[in-house]
Amino acid sequence: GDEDASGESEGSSNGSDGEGEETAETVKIGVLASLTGALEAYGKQTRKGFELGLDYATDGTMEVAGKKIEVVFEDTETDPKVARQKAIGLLEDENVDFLVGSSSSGDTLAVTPLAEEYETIMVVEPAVADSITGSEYNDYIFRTGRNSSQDAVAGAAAIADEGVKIATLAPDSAFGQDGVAAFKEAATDLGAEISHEEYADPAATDFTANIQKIIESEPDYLYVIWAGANTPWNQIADMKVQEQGIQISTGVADIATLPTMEPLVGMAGFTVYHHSLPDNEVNDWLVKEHKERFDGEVPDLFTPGGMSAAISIVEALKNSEGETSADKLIETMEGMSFESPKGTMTFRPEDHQALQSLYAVTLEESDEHDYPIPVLERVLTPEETAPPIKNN
Amino acid sequence: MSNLLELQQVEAYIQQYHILHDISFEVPKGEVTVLLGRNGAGKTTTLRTIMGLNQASGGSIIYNDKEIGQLKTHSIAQNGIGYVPEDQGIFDNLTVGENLKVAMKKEDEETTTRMEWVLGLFPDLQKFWKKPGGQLSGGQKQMLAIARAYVNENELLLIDEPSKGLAPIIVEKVMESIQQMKEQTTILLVEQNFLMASKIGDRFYIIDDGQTIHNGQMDELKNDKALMKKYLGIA
Amino acid sequence: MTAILETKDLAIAFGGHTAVDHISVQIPEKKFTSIIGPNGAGKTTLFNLLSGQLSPTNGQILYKDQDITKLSTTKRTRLGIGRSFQITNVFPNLTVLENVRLAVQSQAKVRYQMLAHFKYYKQFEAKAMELLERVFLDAKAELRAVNLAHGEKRKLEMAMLLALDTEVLLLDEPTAGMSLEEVPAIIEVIKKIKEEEDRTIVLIEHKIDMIMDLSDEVLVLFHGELLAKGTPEEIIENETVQSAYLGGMYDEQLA
Amino acid sequence: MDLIVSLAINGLATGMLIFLLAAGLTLIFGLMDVLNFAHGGLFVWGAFSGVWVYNLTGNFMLGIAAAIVTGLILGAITEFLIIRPVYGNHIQQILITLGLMLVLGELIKVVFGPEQKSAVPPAFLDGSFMLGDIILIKYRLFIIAVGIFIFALTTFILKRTRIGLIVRAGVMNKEMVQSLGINIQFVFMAVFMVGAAMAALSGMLMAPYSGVIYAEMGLEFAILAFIVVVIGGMGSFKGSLFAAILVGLTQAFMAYYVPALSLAVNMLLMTAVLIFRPEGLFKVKG
Amino acid sequence: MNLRHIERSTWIYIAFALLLFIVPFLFTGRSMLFMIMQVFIFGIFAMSYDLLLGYTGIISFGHAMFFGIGAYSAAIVMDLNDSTLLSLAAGVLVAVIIAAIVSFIAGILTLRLKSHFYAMLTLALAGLFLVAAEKWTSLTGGGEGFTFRLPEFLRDSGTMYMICLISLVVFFFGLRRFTKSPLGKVLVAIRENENRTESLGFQVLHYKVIVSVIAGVIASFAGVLYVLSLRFIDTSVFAVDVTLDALLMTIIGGVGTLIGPLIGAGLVEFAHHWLSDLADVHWIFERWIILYGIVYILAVIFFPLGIAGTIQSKFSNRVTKGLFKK
Ligand SMILES: Nc1ncnc2c1ncn2[C@@H]1O[C@H](COP(=O)(O)OP(=O)(O)OP(=O)(O)O)[C@@H](O)[C@H]1O
Ligand SMILES: Nc1ncnc2c1ncn2[C@@H]1O[C@H](COP(=O)(O)OP(=O)(O)OP(=O)(O)O)[C@@H](O)[C@H]1O
Ligand SMILES: [Mg+2]
Ligand SMILES: [Mg+2]
Repeated sequence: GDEDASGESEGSSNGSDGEGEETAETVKIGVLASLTGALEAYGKQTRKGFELGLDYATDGTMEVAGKKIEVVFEDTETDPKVARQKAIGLLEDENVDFLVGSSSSGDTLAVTPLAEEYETIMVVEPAVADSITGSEYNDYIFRTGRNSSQDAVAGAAAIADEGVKIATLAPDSAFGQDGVAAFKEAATDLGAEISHEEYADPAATDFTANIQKIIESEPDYLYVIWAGANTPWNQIADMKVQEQGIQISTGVADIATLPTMEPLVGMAGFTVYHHSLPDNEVNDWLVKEHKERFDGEVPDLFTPGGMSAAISIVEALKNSEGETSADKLIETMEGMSFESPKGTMTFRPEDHQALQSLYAVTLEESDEHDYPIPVLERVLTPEETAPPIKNN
Repeated sequence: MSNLLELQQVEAYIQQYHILHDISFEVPKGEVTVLLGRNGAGKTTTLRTIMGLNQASGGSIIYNDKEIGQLKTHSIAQNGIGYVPEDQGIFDNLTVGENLKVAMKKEDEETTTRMEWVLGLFPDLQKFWKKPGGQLSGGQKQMLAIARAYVNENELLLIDEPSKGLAPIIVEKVMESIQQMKEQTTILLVEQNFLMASKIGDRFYIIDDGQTIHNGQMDELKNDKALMKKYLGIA
Repeated sequence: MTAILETKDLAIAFGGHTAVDHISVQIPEKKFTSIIGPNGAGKTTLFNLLSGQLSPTNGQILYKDQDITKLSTTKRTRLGIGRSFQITNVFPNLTVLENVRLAVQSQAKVRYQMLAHFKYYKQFEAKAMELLERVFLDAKAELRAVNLAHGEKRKLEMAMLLALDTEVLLLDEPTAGMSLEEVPAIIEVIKKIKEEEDRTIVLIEHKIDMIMDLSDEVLVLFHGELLAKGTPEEIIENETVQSAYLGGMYDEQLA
Repeated sequence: MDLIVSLAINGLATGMLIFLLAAGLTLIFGLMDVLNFAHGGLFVWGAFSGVWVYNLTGNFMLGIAAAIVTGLILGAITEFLIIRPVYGNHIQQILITLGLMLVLGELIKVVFGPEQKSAVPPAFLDGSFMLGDIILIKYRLFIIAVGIFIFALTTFILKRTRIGLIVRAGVMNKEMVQSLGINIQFVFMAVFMVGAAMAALSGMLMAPYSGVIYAEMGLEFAILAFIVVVIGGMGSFKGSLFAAILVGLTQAFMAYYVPALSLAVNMLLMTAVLIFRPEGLFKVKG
Repeated sequence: MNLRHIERSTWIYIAFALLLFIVPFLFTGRSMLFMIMQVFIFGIFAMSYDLLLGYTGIISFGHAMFFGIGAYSAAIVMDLNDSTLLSLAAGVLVAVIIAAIVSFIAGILTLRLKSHFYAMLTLALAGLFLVAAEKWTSLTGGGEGFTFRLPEFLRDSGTMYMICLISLVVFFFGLRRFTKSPLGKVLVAIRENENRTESLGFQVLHYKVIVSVIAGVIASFAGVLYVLSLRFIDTSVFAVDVTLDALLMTIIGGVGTLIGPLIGAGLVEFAHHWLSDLADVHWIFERWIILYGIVYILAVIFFPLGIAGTIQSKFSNRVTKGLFKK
């Protein structure tokens, strides 16, 4: 709590446009991420990326348009209740000018209404649910992370073609179903045919029955959308899916999951990021700095996302000349383009979703590691992966 | 010295309650010593304290010339003391046979013979060998509790109200069995059935309010109406 | 003489073992009936059937000519059949007073009242205290029941049964483990209930002197069957009873 | 026909895996009447320590040994510090073991790092072969074999030795067992250690099966094991085995024939059992 | 009613409640307010749980089911209709009715059986509700959940705070009266010895079903408050963790007391908050969950009866001790 105790408990809906004097020189950013719990690894990537991003965008000065930047990280514990509580704390007690976050869609959705209520810009990263910039959209939300539909479009672009038969396997959840729906749309647009949709219990340990059905539908490709603890890869290999002429395709996730994908070597898919893929200065800087600071480690799946979020904020402030009022910022950010480790990103004016490059890859054995790595086939341009607009 | 067990000014608490104040008595080898007293006098607590199920807070418990007050229950039992608790302590979900098997320390010939003897004593147990202990009738449970203490060769047996709930004819059998065993096994008995107590007891101690207040030979007590009236309330 | 409780061909088998074997008896109203028999004869099981803890495999139970075979324990208690348990069965973590008070409450038919505060029911407490005095347990009223000595628990059982104020009292070895001094006092209590309040009492006991002293009629169970029935004197002369149940000790006991 | 056989074999393997998980719980819950919510924690520790050794040495058997040793050690510590004060009190058991579960789950991240770890079957168990038209996955056959072995072993120990009796008696009446000259504390500790070792072993075997292990998997699988123990009738090994296989098979067949319901399989199965056979499939006698 | 007849503890509780009414004017932070609100909500939820566990001796592993029913009912009704007071009232009504029906059915199905069946059946049913929420995406938004709008006057967190506090006070005193009623005494008897209660002439099943329904409805109401305070819902309201939270709060505070669950709720929420804040103090506290787990372990060792229970037993021992010595 600060000194300006003016009974905000009643007047909270007026928002925080009457900030105290000290914010005249500082811009405060509150970052929400899962720093403990199941998504801990993701949350930490976001944090590293965000810190690096600020450094990069301010040339290490941590200042923009004459204002000092201050960052507060909060752990959402992947619990919507905690996320909301922490967000209120950031907005009320810390008087932040920007919110960033968070690692899970649920946490993020619990917070986005607050952004509207407090008239504070929130940069969503890396939560993927379409609804964040879709049905639950509000004007204060900008997303640097890609959404599920973008994944789907990229996934389709990597394999779909005239006359190709594709079966899908996805977890039996909103994430899986929406993902498949989006993929189906994109793939059929490219002339492919979806021969079978299979949904599996994400907590299951045995996928035999599901794989069996897929084999029976005799597709050319099996496209897998998977985000869950138990991976189906071993079983796909054991069931000799590839031997029966069915090619596997999927999104490649973070480095920790690569060893589990050993059985899929040779498959064609896409990825959001792998440090070896983008070819631009920002990424070079990121990889180099990251290695230096973190013991030779390379940036992972969500590190560039954190960085992009930071860069977009600094960029917006530059353009607004330090002005932090939401109206001004929204005006500035809609349609704004900025350079990220993944190339140029652009906040689409309609739904504030950042259009961005994704990468069509093949999974190949590598000499440096004892696990396979994605190798670039081609860059899927922001235009190509632009998802449908869904916020009306 | 021929005292197998000796308690000297034993005190005990249960939680914060001072239950035993001053318990002192001797159990001579080869005899049956009986503890008498009103409900709540502290008889059961005394036996539990000897077994180490309750810690004595003062005084000493000497068994075979060794202090056993500080030992854990299982080592006390391993020293050759058997116990028939007041509430029988039947393992409800184990069968009669299993109840007995748990108790058997060894499986040699001697134990087998003892077992046969015990089953001869209580044919009901043989009959319900496979029945869970919890389903026995009250008296059958009592038999099982006694039988369980009998299957091992013990030097000292602590028996808490064995006759409770038993048909007269069975009480008689129990008495006989105690007499038969007297040779190898010394017995400390708590008994409310005065007829039984007076028939098999050699010595008696009267406990009241956690103290041993009187003792003597059983024969004296049997013939001393005044004494009986005074301590036991029977004419 | 009218029968208040009656069994018709009542039987129950556990697995292969018939614990109560087609028994038909009549328990006369306002009389004192005792049941004796060797251990495992089926006495407690018969009580369990009468009070509804078990349901029979065969036969009927009539209470005041009404068939109660299918009624639950609760219903039977409410009709007027109360019992005490051979193995003590109290509320271990409640105080002695609370134990009895619950029984008083049930008898007073204050069962589903959930809005009034209990303190408006002071009379329950008073009644409970009075009953505890009757069984000489008033000094331990505030002790948790689990901490009672064995004999004291038996007294508590007695008080709870009295609190139910039922017409029929089924007593299962009420004095087992009670000290010599207190047995006569409890017997007095039982006698008083029967005489002053005109109750029907059924008693299971192994203490022959007590049976002789109290009973109007004695039933002998043997291997689940009704072996004999008669006045105490008749029963004690019965040779089968002597050899199968009493053994040699009874005459001394009576002496 | 081939399809049915193939589904059955895979369902069986899943079932065996679940049984291995539940076996330790049955032992601890069924015999000692301890509600051990930290079972999942022991499971995860087994998985991580086993996989760590396995990856380090490349020897799968060494990994298994490491998991078992970890289980024994953790079991001893847990029994001594956590369980001993709360025997006989379910409520306290829940609280204290849940506390331990949090500690164990989080300590994993301190020791092994927060990222998920991957594990592959050892070369000699990797891959699958065809028998006619049926695909047999080697690692699954291995799991089935281990499951049968553990079942036989525990059944033998409990049925043929006095240990089982002593433990069951000790749970019912600890004082009495001590009065019979048995050091029940020691016995309890030993049983708990074995139960923990079983949990750890199943964690280790689980790793190559699902391909990844992660710190949070404990609670999830512990609940599954718990369900199996209940469906099977508490404390019955035969029951647990049967229930586990039932769950495995139902999952496999439902996933194929009624995929819409496959998320709800376990819960439906449990509801059905509770309503129609409330004592569990195999009621422990008594 | 004569004021002198009111117990002293009642005055203490009333004083404390009044204090809580003033708190929002002392604290400026809305996040603190939000947290206290969560303590109230989970306090109500844990009290309803304790009604089962502490008073009647019924363990439930699926209490989250009722919480979730309340939360989803309110959220869905509010989402489908305009955000008015009327639709809120309708939401509460739906929440209460569904919870009552479900708890009644679960009750009659399993409560006639002994001990743990209720626990397992509620676990199973809660699991089924979770799956339903996951799969019925058109209504529930699936696993990702949805946000909704509140009636204007509720958007102010001060109002929301007052509503939670008033609910807490009402439920606390209501349940206190309930547990101290003749019926409440029978519940304790059932916990202690079920079959003896039966042979005293009480129909145990009736009591258990009554208490199951009351607990279910109150838990559902807590769920409504929860979702109103969050303005967002996802399937996590049905998760086992929610039940475990209630369980932990109840046990830590002290089973069989009403103040216990409240203390427990406060302790769990604040311990959680402070310990997780430690992470910012020093990296060594990054693994604060370990400390959090240790709190549970220590709680059992030092407060075996829970905090309220241990204090109470210290107090009552003094009394009986005095009596015992006459
Ligand atoms: N946990 C306890 N708390 C308080 N008092 C207790 C506790 N346990 C036992 N007592 C009291 O200790 C006294 C002695 O009990 P004990 O069981 O030794 O009596 P006893 O002589 O065996 O009586 P009985 O003949 O009825 O079996 C009794 O007054 C009993 O109420
Ligand atoms: N629930 C039960 N399940 C199986 N068998 C039982 C059950 N209850 C009693 N029995 C058996 O029925 C027979 C009669 O038991 P009951 O308890 O009626 O005997 P009792 O006449 O009361 O004996 P006691 O004088 O020893 O109390 C016994 O052999 C007993 O083992
Ligand atoms: Mg005694
Ligand atoms: Mg009997």
